[in-house]
Amino acid sequence: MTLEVLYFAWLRERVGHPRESVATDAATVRDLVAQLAAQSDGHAAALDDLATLRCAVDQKLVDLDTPLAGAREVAFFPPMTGG
Amino acid sequence: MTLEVLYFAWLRERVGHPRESVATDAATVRDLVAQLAAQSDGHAAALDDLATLRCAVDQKLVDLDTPLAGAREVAFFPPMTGG
Amino acid sequence: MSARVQAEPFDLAVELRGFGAGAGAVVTFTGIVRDDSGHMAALDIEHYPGMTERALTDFGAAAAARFDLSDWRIVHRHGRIETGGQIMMVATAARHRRAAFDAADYLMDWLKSRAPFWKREIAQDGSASWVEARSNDEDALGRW
Amino acid sequence: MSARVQAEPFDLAVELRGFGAGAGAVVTFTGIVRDDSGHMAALDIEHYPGMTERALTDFGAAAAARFDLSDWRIVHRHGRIETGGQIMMVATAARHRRAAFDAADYLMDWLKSRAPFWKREIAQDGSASWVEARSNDEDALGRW
Repeated sequence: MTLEVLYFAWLRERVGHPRESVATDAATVRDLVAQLAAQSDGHAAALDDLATLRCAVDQKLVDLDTPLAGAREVAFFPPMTGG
Repeated sequence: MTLEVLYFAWLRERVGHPRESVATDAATVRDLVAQLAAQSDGHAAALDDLATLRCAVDQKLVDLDTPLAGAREVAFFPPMTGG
Repeated sequence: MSARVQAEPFDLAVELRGFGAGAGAVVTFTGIVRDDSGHMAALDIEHYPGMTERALTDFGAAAAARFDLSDWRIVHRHGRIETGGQIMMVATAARHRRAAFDAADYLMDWLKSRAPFWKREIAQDGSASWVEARSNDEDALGRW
Repeated sequence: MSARVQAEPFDLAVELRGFGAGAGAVVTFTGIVRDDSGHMAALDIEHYPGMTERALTDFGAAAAARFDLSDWRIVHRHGRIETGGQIMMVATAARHRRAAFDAADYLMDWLKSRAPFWKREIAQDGSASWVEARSNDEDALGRW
């Protein structure tokens, strides 16, 4: 499948761009993270710390073990600081 | 001494007027209440329930055992319902 | 940092003009005349002129000290207020959210049972009855 | 009952026009850019268009159900906001004071750590640094 992958805040800065289309067979978000981290040093730096990594699948917050079946858009970002 | 005594809300209605000057030798608020309650049926009805009676001496909330020495203005009223 | 008692309506926007400059958090509470029975026309609020202003100013100063407020304001109306009309407001400004929220809550608890106001409900047929104090308003002060 | 994300400033008075008709209690919270260091010029707030609106609407609906709100509003800005400028506001309307206070507090806890906004502090010398999430923001959700 092909996913639209988005990055925000300092993850975006480390990756170097805000979005990319990714062809993947990843079963879960965690699998996708591993695939992306191997793509470049910037990706590796962005996705380094799984404890603070936050993720949304199709604009809903999920944890790393969420299956990707049927997903179209996956976003990665640091802990949120709104309000 | 002569005190200015004020009544509010339904105490005022029962007494029949909002204020009066009272000559008294009462040592405490409680003594004053006893003197006032003997003044008329309206006063008695107004000052009947000591548990719900609220009092201010010189515009500060006090309890019934507060001494009246030096006081000028004493107010009686039911529990407050502001806000 | 001010408290006012007035018969006139107030405008929250005007009260907040320039309010809390330099703060990080501003909380406001506005109390509105609510018709629970379906038969109420208005509230009539009696107060103790002189003592009221003093009490509100004391509450504000106590809240400012306790919660390190950079600003506070209390406006409370008296007299007749129709259903839907504003009764009172408090505004608090602090560096942080928690302090602003807690200070507003604290002021409301004090206003409810220590400020010399007495509400009377005026029904649509013109009959009037004094609002009874609720024991949990008194209990609420124990929180602080 | 609405949530908005916008770059433009908002006006609390305009947001509250007609807000909470029929309620007894209205609480507002306004967050303001605060310069703690003495060197900050502005905040720059990034967000996740699409998801942000959805998240805020979900929070509002959850608060309305949980606290029986008669009205609620959330406005959150993104982009550059100078020191002293307003970041966001929530307003809640309920029959009773406790519900209006708690709902505003609840919405703020959710906004702080579950809405996709990221703040960057812009210093007076032009340097920028991302604001770190505080662990107690996360812990705060455990209250509800």
